[in-house]
Amino acid sequence: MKNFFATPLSEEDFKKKNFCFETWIGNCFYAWDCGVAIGKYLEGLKKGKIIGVKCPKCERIMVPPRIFCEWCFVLIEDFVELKDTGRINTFSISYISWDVKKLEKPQIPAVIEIDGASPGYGILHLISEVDPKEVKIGMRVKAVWKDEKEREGKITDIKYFKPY
Amino acid sequence: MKRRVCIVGIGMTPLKPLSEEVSYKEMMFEAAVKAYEDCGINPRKDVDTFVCCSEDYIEGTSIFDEYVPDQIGGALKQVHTITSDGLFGVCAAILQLLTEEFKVAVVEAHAKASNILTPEGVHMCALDPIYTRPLNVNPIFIAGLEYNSFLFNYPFTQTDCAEVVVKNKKNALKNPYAAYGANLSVEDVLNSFPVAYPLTELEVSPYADGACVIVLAREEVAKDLKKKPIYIDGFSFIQGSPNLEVRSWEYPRATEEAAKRAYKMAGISNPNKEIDFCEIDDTYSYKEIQNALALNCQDIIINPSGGSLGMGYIYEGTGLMRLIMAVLQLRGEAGSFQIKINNELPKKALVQSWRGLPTENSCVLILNRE
Amino acid sequence: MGRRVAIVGAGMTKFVRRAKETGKELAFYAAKAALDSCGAKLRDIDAVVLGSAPDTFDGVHMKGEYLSCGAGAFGKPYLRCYVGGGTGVFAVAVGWYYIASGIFDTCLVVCEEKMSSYQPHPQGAFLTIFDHTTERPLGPNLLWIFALEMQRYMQTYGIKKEEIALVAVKNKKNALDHPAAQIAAEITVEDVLNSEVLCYPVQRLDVSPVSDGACAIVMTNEYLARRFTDKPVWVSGVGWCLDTAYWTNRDLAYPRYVEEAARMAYKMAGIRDPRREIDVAEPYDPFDYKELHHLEGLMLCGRGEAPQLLVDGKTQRDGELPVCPSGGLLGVGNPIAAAGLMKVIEIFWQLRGEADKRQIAKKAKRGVAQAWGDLMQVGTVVVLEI
Amino acid sequence: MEFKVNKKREIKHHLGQLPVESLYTAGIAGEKFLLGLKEGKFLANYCSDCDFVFLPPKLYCEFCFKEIPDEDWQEVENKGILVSYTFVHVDSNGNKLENPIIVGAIKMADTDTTFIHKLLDKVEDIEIGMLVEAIFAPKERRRGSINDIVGFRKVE
Repeated sequence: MKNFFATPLSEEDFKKKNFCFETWIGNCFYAWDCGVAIGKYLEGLKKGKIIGVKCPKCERIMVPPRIFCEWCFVLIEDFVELKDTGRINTFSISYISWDVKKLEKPQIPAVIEIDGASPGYGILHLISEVDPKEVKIGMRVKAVWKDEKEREGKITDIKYFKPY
Repeated sequence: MKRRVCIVGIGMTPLKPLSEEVSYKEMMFEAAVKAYEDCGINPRKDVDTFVCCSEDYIEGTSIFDEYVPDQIGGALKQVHTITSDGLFGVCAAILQLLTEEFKVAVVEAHAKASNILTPEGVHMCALDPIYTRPLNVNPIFIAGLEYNSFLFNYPFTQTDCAEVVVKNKKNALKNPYAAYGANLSVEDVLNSFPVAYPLTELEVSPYADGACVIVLAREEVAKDLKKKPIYIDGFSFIQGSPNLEVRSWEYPRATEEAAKRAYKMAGISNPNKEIDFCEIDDTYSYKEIQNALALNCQDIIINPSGGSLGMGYIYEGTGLMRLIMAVLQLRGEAGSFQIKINNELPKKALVQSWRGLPTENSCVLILNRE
Repeated sequence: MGRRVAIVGAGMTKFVRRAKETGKELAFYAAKAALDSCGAKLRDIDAVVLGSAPDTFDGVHMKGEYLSCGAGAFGKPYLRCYVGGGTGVFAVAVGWYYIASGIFDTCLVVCEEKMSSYQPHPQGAFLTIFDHTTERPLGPNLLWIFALEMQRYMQTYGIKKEEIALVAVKNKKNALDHPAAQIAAEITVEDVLNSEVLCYPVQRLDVSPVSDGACAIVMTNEYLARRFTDKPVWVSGVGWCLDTAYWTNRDLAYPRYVEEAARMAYKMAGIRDPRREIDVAEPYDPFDYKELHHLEGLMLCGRGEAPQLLVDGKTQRDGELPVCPSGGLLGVGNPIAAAGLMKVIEIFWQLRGEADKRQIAKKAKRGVAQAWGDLMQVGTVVVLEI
Repeated sequence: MEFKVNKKREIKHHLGQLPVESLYTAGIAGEKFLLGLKEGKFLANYCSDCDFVFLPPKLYCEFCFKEIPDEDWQEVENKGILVSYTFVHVDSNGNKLENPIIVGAIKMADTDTTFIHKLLDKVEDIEIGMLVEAIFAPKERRRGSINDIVGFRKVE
């Protein structure tokens, strides 16, 4: 004889809070050290450049940068400047935000293979200035940068990529 | 244990209060490279399984195990996380090696404690959300209650506990991997800020950054590697209760149970005579005395490395750092802080760790040079 | 091959959207049900394994410690293992190494997840699975990565949305026969295609729900197994594999990490030709296309061929290779780690002929359960046989 | 190993948080207990197999996994012995406190557990072994929470 316990509460119950409960808002803040590789990457973004690295052994050119090749397990010291153009590897059209709120205007996240990096090496970013229906895998795109004065060394220094 | 497992490689970064020159990945990479060089293996070819020890809230990343494989040579290989102190991770690796499906295992643990801007806020989230957290008291109160109960029920004084701090910080002065070596007096300790009476500020292990990686192998593989293997004669890990109302306040009963089992496995009946030194948990001053009592090893050298009071507390890496320090001693590689027993290198060591507040658990390893 | 390891008992809670029980109480219900199912007492258990996914769901830091008493770990050796969504199946691998090591004779494996604690919506917890510096500032939603992977999969092999929707139809229907199911339903392909587009090509009915629940199993060595049951189910292979964290550097069209994990498990189980030697499969299906993707990774069909198996009805309960006879995550629910273990339990019940209305038509001797997790990165596989 | 790469950088950190907002149900046993507190009562329960009384009560005995039946719930007296205490001089954000928060571990009458709560007495009056009782919040302010108890005070 199998038993399957659990006492379901409805959305209504949760709204009315007709049960004993406690709430808590976590106070969890961090300042993550960027280190060598991501530090260089962010510095590059501030200057309007996308920086990658080249493995001395397999010669793969990778982005985002890292100081090790995960396949050869060797130290990487060779930072290379990549282009700010690329092609769409895959994309989506998102109608909800990260916390599941409806978006007025859909976002188009995509993996963009960066020109100058080895084939298949891409980064996550957004596509804009395009009708969502027109977006295709393989489409060529170019970074749209924030004004130099507004750039602060973050991934958002690239506003988005747009077809060109 | 009939089949034997050994520690064949160690790698670590010196502990520091800050480590802003490198990211956590780069810190892990440095420790991993050192460990693989130490035993002369290539992780891409020679390692069969990897265990990483980390907790999401400490990293500030959910499902943190995503971010561990690349920098330790584990990409597209057998990697998993044990959310516990590194010493528990070592137990997970030993169990895997004993199945005979694996020959070489790697265990990693690290901390970027300096990256947590709100360590208390993070720690609060570990308290029971219904019975304890709503009281909104800093979790250090649990240490205060334990300490006070210990002093009340056992023949030790606060001065005895302060002496632990003096000893460990002094030992740490000789240890190049330690971040918090100091020459203090008992009065300095007793007169420091009273965090949670009777516990004072200097009796709490200060946070540090650092990464530790160790390589374990089955005996038959270990023989062919670069360094003399250190054998694991016994191991045990025991969970107590997460509920404060059921917790044992005055005595670390999980340590006693873990020790009992590890001694049995290692065939040790009189630890004070048979073990040469130990590296044990000293997150708080009184913990070292409590744990030594429960381990029944009060008469031997305790924490020659300086413990976490002297070296720094690196969250899940703390126990793994204790183990690495013990391996250095057994190999005779401890240099400026090397201990000798009757002019000879120590032969047997005990390592023990605890996961910190509010948990009740313990892990014990018995190491043997022969 | 080392020592043989058996599963002798299993139990689970009902999967619900919001449970009144605490996480500990859910874990207890499942653990107790597993012990009762084979007449075991807690004192018969040597060691305990807990599987649970992100701490932010339950909202408790060091959640493994918090849940330990509900998993029956007091005074016992206890570890919490963690490989994201792959945890549920991986916990069985930890149970396997506990026992195959020869150190422990019996163990209890418990998986729990209480997602409803996270406010206002559990999906928000997934923001923080992305890289804090290079990705999180873009405000990613969990569905992004699935949508990106689904798009890549569809494009590479020319797969149609209609074919993928059939998975949701099959699994939600299968779940009608599962007494613990949260969102079992009789739906059509049109219902899926007409449901709200969340993150193109992912639509509402392509997605499994958020859930609270727990599952547990009892494992023993081969000598003790028959003390607890007449029908032990053997864990003949376990496998796991974690791919690189740089997910934007990988081709998402094929889950090579699942293949690596499967190869490890098959090798251990002595399986050479999985298509012929496996009778029933429970691949991980948090999204409908994932079932197909994982069937390919498990090498139960060629790359891009899984949709045809489905269209031909071969993966129905009366088909050649029944897939997700339980109803999967899409139908039974998805309390992350518990959902993975639910799949192992389903294979356990199927092999013992105890799946009641869900019992598959063919006589099954060997089955495989698989889970997946992290940033489309980890594969965990368990092969069971009777 | 040495890094030859230039470590001098202008960008050192990336700031962020783990946004976690949670709503925790008190659970099956917890709700019963907290509703008891709301009435000013301490409800405990008893595992007859382990001969152990839990306060707060549990759905199950964590030592033997017996599901504790309703008939083994009982009210216990609002009276207990202080088994340990501490004066906490830092708040939950790590800031120093001028007036410490006093926390006690209290063994309530006829229970085998230590109940954790704040103590309301003066620092100098507190000693291990003293008899204490819970002071409840005014009835209208109670909502079924551990904070329905304001704290514990020495019984004269």
